[in-house]
Amino acid sequence: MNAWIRSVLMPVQGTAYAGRVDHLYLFLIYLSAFFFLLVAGLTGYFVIRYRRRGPAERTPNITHHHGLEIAWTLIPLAIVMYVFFWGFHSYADLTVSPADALEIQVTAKKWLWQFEYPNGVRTINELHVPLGKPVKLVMTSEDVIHGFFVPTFRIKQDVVPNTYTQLWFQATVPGMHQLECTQYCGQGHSTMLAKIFVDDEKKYADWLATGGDLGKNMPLAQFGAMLYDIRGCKTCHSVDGVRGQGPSFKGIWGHPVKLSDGKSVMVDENYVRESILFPQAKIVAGFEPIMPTFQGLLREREIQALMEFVKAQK
Amino acid sequence: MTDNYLSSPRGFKSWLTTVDHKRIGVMYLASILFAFLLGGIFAILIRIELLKPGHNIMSADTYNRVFTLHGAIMIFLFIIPSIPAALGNFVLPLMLGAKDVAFPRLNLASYYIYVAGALLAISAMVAGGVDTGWTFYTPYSTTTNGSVGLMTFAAFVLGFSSIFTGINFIATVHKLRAPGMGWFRMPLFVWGMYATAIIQVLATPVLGITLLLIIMERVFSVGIFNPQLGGDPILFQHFFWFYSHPAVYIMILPGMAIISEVIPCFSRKTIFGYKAIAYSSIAIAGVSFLVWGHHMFVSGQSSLANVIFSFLTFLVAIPSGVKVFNWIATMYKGSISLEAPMLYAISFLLLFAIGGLTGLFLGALATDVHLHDTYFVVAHFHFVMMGGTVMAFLAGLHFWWPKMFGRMYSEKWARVSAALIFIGFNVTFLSQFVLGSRGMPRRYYNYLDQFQPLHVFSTVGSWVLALGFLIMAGYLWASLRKPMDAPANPWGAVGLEWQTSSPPPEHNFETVPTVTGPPYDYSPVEPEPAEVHA
Amino acid sequence: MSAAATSQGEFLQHHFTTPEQQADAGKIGMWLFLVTEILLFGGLFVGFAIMQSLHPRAFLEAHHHLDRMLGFINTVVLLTSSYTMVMAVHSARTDRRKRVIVYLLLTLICAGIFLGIKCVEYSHKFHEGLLPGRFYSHKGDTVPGQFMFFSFYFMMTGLHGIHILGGMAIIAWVLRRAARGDFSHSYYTPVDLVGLYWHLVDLIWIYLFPLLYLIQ
Amino acid sequence: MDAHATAASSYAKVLGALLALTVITVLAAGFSFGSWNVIIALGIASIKASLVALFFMHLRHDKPMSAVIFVTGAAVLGVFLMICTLDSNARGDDPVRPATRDSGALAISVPSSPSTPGTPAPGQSRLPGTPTKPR
Repeated sequence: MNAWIRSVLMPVQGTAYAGRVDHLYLFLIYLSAFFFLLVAGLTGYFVIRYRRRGPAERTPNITHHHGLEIAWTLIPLAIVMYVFFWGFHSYADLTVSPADALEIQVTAKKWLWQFEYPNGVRTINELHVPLGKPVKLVMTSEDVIHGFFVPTFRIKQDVVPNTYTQLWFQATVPGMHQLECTQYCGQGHSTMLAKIFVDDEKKYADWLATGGDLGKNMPLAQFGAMLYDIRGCKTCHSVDGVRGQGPSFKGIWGHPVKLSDGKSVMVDENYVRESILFPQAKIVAGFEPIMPTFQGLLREREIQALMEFVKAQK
Repeated sequence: MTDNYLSSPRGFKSWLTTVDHKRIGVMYLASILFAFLLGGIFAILIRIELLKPGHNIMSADTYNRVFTLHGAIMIFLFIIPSIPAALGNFVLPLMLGAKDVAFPRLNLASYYIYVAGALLAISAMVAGGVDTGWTFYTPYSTTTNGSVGLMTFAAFVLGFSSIFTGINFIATVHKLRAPGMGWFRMPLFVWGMYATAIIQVLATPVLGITLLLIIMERVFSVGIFNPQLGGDPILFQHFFWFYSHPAVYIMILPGMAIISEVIPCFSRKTIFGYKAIAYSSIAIAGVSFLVWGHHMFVSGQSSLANVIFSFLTFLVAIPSGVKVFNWIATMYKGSISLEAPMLYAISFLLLFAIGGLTGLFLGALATDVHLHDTYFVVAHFHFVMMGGTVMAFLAGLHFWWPKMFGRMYSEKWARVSAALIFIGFNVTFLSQFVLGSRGMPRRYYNYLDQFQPLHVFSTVGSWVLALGFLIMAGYLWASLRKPMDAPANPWGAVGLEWQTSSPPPEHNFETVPTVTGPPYDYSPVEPEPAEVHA
Repeated sequence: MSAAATSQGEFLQHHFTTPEQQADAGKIGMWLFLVTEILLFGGLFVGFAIMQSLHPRAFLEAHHHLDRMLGFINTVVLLTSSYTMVMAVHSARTDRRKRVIVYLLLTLICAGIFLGIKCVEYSHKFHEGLLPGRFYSHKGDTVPGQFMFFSFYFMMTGLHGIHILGGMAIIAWVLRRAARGDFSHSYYTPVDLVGLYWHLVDLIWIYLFPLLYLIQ
Repeated sequence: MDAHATAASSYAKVLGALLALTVITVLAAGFSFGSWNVIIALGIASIKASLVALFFMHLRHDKPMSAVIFVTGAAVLGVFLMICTLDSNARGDDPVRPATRDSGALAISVPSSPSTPGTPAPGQSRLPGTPTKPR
């Protein structure tokens, strides 16, 4: 029964902490069900039992009952205090991270997640963590407030500019977990998603050693397509000609494009490269200068791959 | 007999310059119903957009503007003034046996300020729209494009309208009760309005200054809420919720107040635990000022504040629970008749119970962290605001409609519409509890495929809801087209407002009533009126 | 006596039964309004307190640009105007109609002096580039972030100044009514309520002065 | 008449007290009492405010309702101030709270030049001074 309710209402339990949250959640489900049935049952019963039987019907003059009033003040009070302490007790776990936790820096910006590992490896919209090891996230934002939410871990924390907030978790289920932005942040809010990969010790170590070297054996254009997907380009740049926050990639390669200062420039290797690394340098007319820089976030081969990808969008 | 407040004095101008609380109430009613229609259209558009992931009928930018407008219109233009300014304005002086509210001109000013605020809000919609969400969180709201300044100014202006209504009601309750009407002889509706007015007066000014600070931040970059200039965006959330949490009680207390009138009337029985209900209204008003931080459990607020606010939040559950139990006890051994107002009151009981109980999930820290900013919250507050306040508003509207316009509506269609609204509401929003628990964040234009079936369910529910409201609009309009047929007291109710004719004369009572007994004294009620409309 | 009786009848609104009831209602309404004013300003005070605790050195440095002497004089002026206002109310209550007019005029003059000095202060600040927010252009600051003090300085004194202007308008209005001879011991609510408002404006300045001018 | 004279003279006395307190508060600000300065300044301000409220605004002789309204409003403001301060301070104690406090590292000089308040220029939107790592 419990397992069934949980499977219907809640996502997978990706951490031990999730189990504790679900425990309280289930208790509250039962508690709510009890009180709802009490309210609905009594209402329904009274409506039927005491339905009006004639226009002249009289009713007894019952004004109050101290015992009942006290009972339905104190009993709910005791119950909600119990719920408060339970909620507080489980929450306390979340606020204190273990001292040996692996610390990962998280930077949120419109509309992508950037992760930095202690050894300097940086990734975008993709977080790899070791299975069964505590991980501590130190988070900040570069523009507006974002929200870091992993449903399967039952954790959430707003990411605030100019402030560091933190979260920690210890994943117990290998595989992919979804990360979502929960603090409204504008046009790309609902696409500000990332994937968390929980890998076993060895796989994680391998991944970290290669610096998350994706697409090592992939052809450049195919690798570029993958980067376009996971590095957040597609949030603003479409490939089908639809206007997004940024210009579409469709058919731009090799053609001149008009800039906001009235000049125009040829879309070639140099321009695309400059746009990735110094996005404010040349803005296409009609668009806002809102693209974040990817300097230090993309390796040379990745930039080349993206160029190949743009080139392929005829 | 024909000489009533609707017909005398005559002329359009006499309406625009009236200081009669009944006419102002009616003008408010028309305005808020229009706002409700507008907000409702936006709601339907949102649900259609969410029918499947990705682009359906609008772009992400448009979607963000639409949900902002839905929230802002429903809250500032509809729910907050709905019961106090429209229904309350009409019946509160009648219930007290007064000729008018204490400051009739201030009352009219409040209405015109409301209209001005509404026009500003509409011009903000037209001039670029606002995409901040109704919460205006900084630094998003201070950096985004669009007419945020105009919209915040509109909300600032609307705040004054709300404050003036509150001041008026407090002074009226203190100074204009009929001879013999002591504090504990007042109808519970008046107690609820009084508690509401306290919150309106004490909380709204803080919203005013908060909105002004947003405007200042946008125009001058004053820095207080701007993290990049050394300000604190979380402080903004404190400012905002210091008003906006009590505002939740500005919305629900009047709803509870109506239920306290309707249930005794249609159970034909004295209210159970009068004092407990009266005091719980005041208790809610008091505690409502201490719990705002539960909107900020994951905001980066200190853990200490989280714990304090979680604790205080649970305390506010108690007076609400007390009221629900007292209403149910009122029905015990009653003589219950299920006319439209009572149907809505029972809808209120069931839906508000769900709304209140799901509040426990959100008050408890551990579960809130998971559920915060998801559809669970969306469902929760729709159960409280719509399942609670709007159902109560509809109960009150149907209860006092004959009094206001002197005409009965079609009871048959009213029941059909009540049933559709109840079913449609549950289909729309119960599914959202599941969506939220499973991790669907709110304010999402796009979503993961796994959530689609529940979104479809919810959207279909919204159509049923819309149908219910269309039917209501139809029969209420039809009732206005026919000659006056309502008796003074169609429901056999006992308040002073039922002792004058329907609709009441210009100065409410032919002779000033004197109160000699307790309220809700249903024991000697004559059954005469029940046949009149049967 | 007869004058009192007519003024009772003249100004009693139809929905009240006694003048006392009407006066009480007016007083409750006014106090409620004053509370909303306190909370409106209160938001700024809370913001000031939090920002000051985040940037104490910047606020301390910045406040040296204010002229303590002018602030002091303005405080004295405003306190005096409060006194003349309460005397106006008192005179109305005791049927001294001429004095009501004189005291109200004195109050208006004090308010004018206050605003005049405020203008002098403002023009100094404008001149030095001590402007709120992004318009702050003062050179040679040793501690960063001083602009925020001036953001608050202008918002708080500006909002207060607007209230002074509003107060002057309603004082002028009761002055006109006093000149018309509306008020007597049985009907002086408007003077009384305007007085309450004016004292609140004074009361807010009582806090603004040490907070802005006397930081240590 | 007597009552009149008493009232009028008491108003004058109150004004005298208010002016004296103003002088005292200015003088007190000339000395350094450490954190006591704020308390002294606000304490004197509160005494002055009480005098104005009690005598000029007649709270002392008025019906209690006015005082109840006034005190309630002040209390609500007090709660607001208290909790905001409490949270602001408690966040300051948090180990991961960065140095937004007043320190030389904080580069909040002048807000960005009079550009539109629109989007902060990304790419360089990261303010200097922000990326100080906790601990």
